[in-house]
Formats: sequence, C-alpha cells, structure tokens
Amino acid sequence: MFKTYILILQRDLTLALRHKTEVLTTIFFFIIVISLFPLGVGIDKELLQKIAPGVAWIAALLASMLALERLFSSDYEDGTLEQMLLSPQPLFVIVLAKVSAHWLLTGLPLVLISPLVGLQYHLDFDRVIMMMLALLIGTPILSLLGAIGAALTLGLRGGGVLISLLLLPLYIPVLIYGAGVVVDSALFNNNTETYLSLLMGFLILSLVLSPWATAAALRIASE
Amino acid sequence: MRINWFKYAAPANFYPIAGALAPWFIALAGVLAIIGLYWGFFQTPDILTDQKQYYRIIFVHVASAWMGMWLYAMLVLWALIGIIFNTRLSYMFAAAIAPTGAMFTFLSLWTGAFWGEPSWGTWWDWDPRMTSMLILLFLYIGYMALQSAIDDPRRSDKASSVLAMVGLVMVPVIYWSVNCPNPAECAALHQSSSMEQIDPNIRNAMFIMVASFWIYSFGVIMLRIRNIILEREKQTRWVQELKECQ
Amino acid sequence: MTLQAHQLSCIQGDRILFEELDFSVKAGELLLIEGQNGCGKTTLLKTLATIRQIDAGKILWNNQSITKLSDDYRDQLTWLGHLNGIKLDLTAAENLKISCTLNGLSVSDLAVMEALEEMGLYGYEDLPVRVLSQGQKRRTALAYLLLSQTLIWILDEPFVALDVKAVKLLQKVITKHVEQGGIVILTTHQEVGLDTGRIQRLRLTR
Amino acid sequence: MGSLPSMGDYGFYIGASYGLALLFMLLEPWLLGRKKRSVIKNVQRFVRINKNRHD
Repeated sequence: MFKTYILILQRDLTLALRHKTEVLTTIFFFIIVISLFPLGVGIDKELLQKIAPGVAWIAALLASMLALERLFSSDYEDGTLEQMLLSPQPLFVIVLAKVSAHWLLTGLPLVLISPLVGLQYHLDFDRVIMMMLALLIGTPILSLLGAIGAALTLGLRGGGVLISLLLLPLYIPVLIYGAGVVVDSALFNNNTETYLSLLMGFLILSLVLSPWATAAALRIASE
Repeated sequence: MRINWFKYAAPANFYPIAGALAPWFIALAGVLAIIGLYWGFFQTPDILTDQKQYYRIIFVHVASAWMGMWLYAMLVLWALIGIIFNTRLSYMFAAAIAPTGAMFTFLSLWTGAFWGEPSWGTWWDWDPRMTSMLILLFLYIGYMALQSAIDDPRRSDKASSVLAMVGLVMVPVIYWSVNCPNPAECAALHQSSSMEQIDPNIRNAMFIMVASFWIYSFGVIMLRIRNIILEREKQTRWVQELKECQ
Repeated sequence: MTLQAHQLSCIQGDRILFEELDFSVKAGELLLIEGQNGCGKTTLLKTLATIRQIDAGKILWNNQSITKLSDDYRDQLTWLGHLNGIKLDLTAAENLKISCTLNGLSVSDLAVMEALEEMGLYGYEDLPVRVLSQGQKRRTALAYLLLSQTLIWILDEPFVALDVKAVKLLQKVITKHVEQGGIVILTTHQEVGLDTGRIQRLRLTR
Repeated sequence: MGSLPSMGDYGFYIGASYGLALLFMLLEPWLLGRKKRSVIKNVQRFVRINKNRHD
C-alpha cells in the first residue's frame, strides 16, 4: 500500500519536473494576483494590512484551482488512469498520492512565498508566521477538495470554468477560517488556536471525504 | 426492444401517473395560495410592533427559503437512492428537482432583499442566513452546470450524485462557517427560531403558503420528470407508441 | 478457475447493446468476441474488466460475483484497451517498472530489459516513449503482458497498429499464456492464429 | 378584523415580491410545456425515421 503511494508520488513529481514551466505558472499566478490588489484597492497601509489575509487566501485558492485541471487529464488521455483503476491497490491510495503531488507542486510553494505577501502588505513578522501556518494547513484542503472537482469534470468541455463553479462553494469554509486565523492574531485576542483547530478539523474531514468521492468520480468518468 | 426488469420499467409506468397528478397538484397549490394570502393579508394587523405593512413579504420569503432548502435535501435523497439501487428513475427525480430548488432559492434571496430594504435600509448586508442561501444557490448552479456539461445520461446521473453527496457533507460545514465565522462569540448559531412569538394568524397563513409551495413543487417536478423521461427514452418502443407522439 | 456471465445486459444511454448474455470461459481457453463496430464489444470487455459497472445480470469468477471480489478479482486481471496506458514523458523502462509495481509485482530491471528486448525494443529502453513510433508504443504496452503473472487477459483489439512481425510475436505470447492455463478474452478483426483449437467465439448481434 | 389591508407606502416592495413569485410560478410550468412540445417533436422525428426504415 505505502509502496504504491510512494511510487505514484515519485512518478508524478518526475513528470512535473520534466515540465518545470507548469510548476512555476502557479506560483507566478499567485504573485501576480496578490500584486494586483494594491493597484486596484489603493496603497493605504492600514487598508492593505486589513485585506492581506483575504487577498492571500483568495489568490492561493485560485492558484491551486488553476493546476487542478491537469491533475487527472493527462492520465485520462493516455490510458494510465484505466491501469490505475484496475490495479489491485485500493484506489484511494493512488488518489492520495496524486493529491500529495499536486499539493507539493502548488500548495507548498504558495506557503513558502507567502512572506512576499507580508512584505507587500506591510504585515509584521508574527502575522506572516500565522499566515504561513494557516496556508500550510489550508492548502492541502484545497488540493483534496480540488481533486473531487477535477475527477468529476474529467474530459468535459469547458472543464476549467466548471471546476471553479463546483469548487468555490466548497472552499468557503477554508477561506473564512484561513483568513480568520490571521485577522484574529492581528487583533491580539487569544483564540487563534481555535481557528487553527477548526482548520485542522476541516483538513481531516477532507482527508476522509475526498479520496472516496474522487475514486468514485474517477470510476464514473472512465466508464 | 422491451425492457422487462422492474427497475427498468419504472419510467414507463411512472410517466402516465405523473401526467395525471401534475395538473391537480398545481391547481391545488393555486387554491391554497389564494387561501393563504387571503388569511395573511385580510386577517392580520396592518402594523406590528416593530414591523410595518412590509412584513407581509414574510409569507413568500420564508416559504421559498424553506422550499429551497427542503428541495436540496430531496435532491440529495434521490441521488443517494440512485447510487444505492441504481434505478434510473431516482436519478431523473434528482435532475428534475434541481431547477425548481434553484428558482425558490433565487426567489427567497430577492424577497429577502425586498424585505430588507424597508426594514434594515439595505438590499444586502451579508447576514449569515442570507449568505447561506446565496451559497445554496451556488451549489444548485454547480449541480445543474455539471449535469448539463455531461452528455451521456448515465455518467451525468452518477457524477451529479457524487457531487450531491459531497454537498451533503459540506453543507453543514459551510452553513456553520458562515453562521459562526468567529468561534469566540458563536451565539449566532443558537438564535431561537422566531416562529413562536408571532401572531398565530400570521403563522397559520405562512404554513398554508409553505404547503402551497410544496404542492406546487410536486406538480412542477412531475412535469419536468415527464420531459426527462421522454428525452431519455425516445428510442424505446413504449415512447414511440405514445398517442401524443404519433 | 472459470469466468461466467449470467443474464448480462448493457444499456448505453437509452440504447440496449445486448441483453441476457450467457457465456463461460475456463482456464486454458480463449474467448473471441465478434461483431460489427458499435455493437458493444468494448463495453462488454470494460464490464468484464470492472471498468464499467454492470447494468443487469451477474459476472462470476470462481462462482463469486466480481463486484464483491473487486480488488481480489483485479489482482488476477490484466487489461489493455485502445489506449496504451503509458506516459509519453517517461522512458519505456520506467513505464514498465511502474506498471509492474502498480500491479503488485516486484520485478528486477534485468527482467524489464528482457521483456522489452523480446518485444523488439532493444536499444529503445531509455528513450522517452514520446519519440517512439505508434507501433513501438504499442509494443511497449504489450511488453507488460510478458511480465504480468495474472491469469485473465482482457485485450481490446491488441493487433491494431502492429506490423506483421509484431502480430506473429503477440500471437505466440497469447498462445503460450493460454497453454499455461491462462484465460484470454479479446476482440480482433484479424485471425488469432491459435492452433490449439480451444477458441470460443461469441458473436454480439445488433 | 377583515379590514382591507393597507400597503402603507411599501406597495412597491410587497408588489415586487409577490409579482416576482407569481412570475416564476407561472413561467416554470409554461416553459416546461414548451419544452415538452419540442421533446415530442423530436420523438415524432424518431417515429418517422423508424417507420421509413421498416417499410
């Protein structure tokens, strides 16, 4: 079981690293989106500090959605997905491996460059730490729920737009509690831990829900 | 090309039943609506302690909001039945419910805005319940978008059922995160329902309106399911021998 | 070791592809499924390979329903569809290694090289499959058959895009598998060239 | 009481709400009727195709 997880994870990472550009597009998209807001909203210091968490989270959400469409589509087109469905290994392990690969390629880089948000939006040090922590817990949720959307819309025309239509309502709790962590730590009241625990709880719920739903959707899509 | 298994013959048997029931349901809904409105407008005080005449929007606002939520629950139920028993008719029910549910949710948002303007002074103020209804509308739209994006009815039924199941798990979480964004003061969730204190006349009129909307929904869903059956079974002999198709 | 289908029916959209199909395949037998295009051959194969859900009827492997067996049945199964099931960016050797590990086989690099060599891909092992020709890609996919120790092979038109030499090679591989007590279910428009006379033909009429 | 209900100066809001509700609840059955006619026309096309094919 674990061997398959590592195998698929390695395979996806080698595949992605053979096309470095795809990995960088997600990160640059994130940077561009967070740099656009000050141009639109104005560069007043307090305002930027206030909207920083929301902007960072919405940018992360859109960036991870960008890379979702390719999560299963290349396997779907060349038939490897069929082989995965027919492997005796449980399908949810393979799905988890692919989601982990997607997270390592899109989620983790966002966490690592989120200090950039801190710079641009005049956030002080421990806000940035809170932001990174929230993103660290939140981005796997985005990848997990995103995998459901990617599997459901596999091989459909207009898949990109359809995925965002299906997933945005599901991303709302991550956005509310993710942004809440940073906003709360800014107000110095002490229940940032409750926000983080809520995010963790949501992560565990997605870990339980997503593999089953994605596996079911993959089987339906490749019929 | 006869389909003789029971679960495959269900659409053929259900088609005439739905045809007979639908007009009666819609007519009954109309009658109930008239009674409800009469009771709500003529038997109730014009001005309440805190609300003026505009409170009478409550009948259509609350009824459509409830319907929006109840129909989503029905949709999920039929999707679940579809997954378990793999009967095509239950998938058709789920497909038939979605547009009516979306219509009621949309209606409840607008009637909420029409009520909010005079009493709160704004058309929209991100009140948790209104936001939840907006998100419910997004869920409906996502469901219908997925269904129309897939041509093969077999896959579109199953894929939208999986989406409905995911919705079932996520709706409480979304509802909770919208209603209680700040875990410190989470009273918003425990607000007591304001049903008990209002004037019994208003409450009865509202229940009649809810009943009228329920029956209206049944009627419209029966009509839509007939269309879906005709569309999906146009190859079969029983459809081609129908008198209206000659 | 028999694979049986009882009252098997398949509905595509609102069209019935086939109704109440009954057949059974024993170890050491080859089932050839014939019929014109669009009569549901691939759908039947996909249903047998658990890629597609059964609409009506039952499929039994050793008298147990394959839906109940699911992963245990898939353990005994190798599927080759129209798509090759190999990644174009990986090399032929990498692809083969992944297919084997995915199906629970621990196989040495040497065995992989030998299988590729036997399929006439000597010297192409470490090239990204993208640069190979269509026939060579198909041979890479078929090379996995040499390594897989599963009992049931379900092949959807395996001879497509193969040159004469490759066709003969594949016929030899299939014959060896059937003689060793394997089960092969395939569809093809060419002659299977199995001389041991244990072919069962199933015609899908539409 | 049975007195005639006075709308105060909120007639617009009440009228808009009920107007919208009425509009939707009339529109939906009407649209479904139109859809049914188009679906039946489609089925009739199939009936004609099958008839020509057989005789």
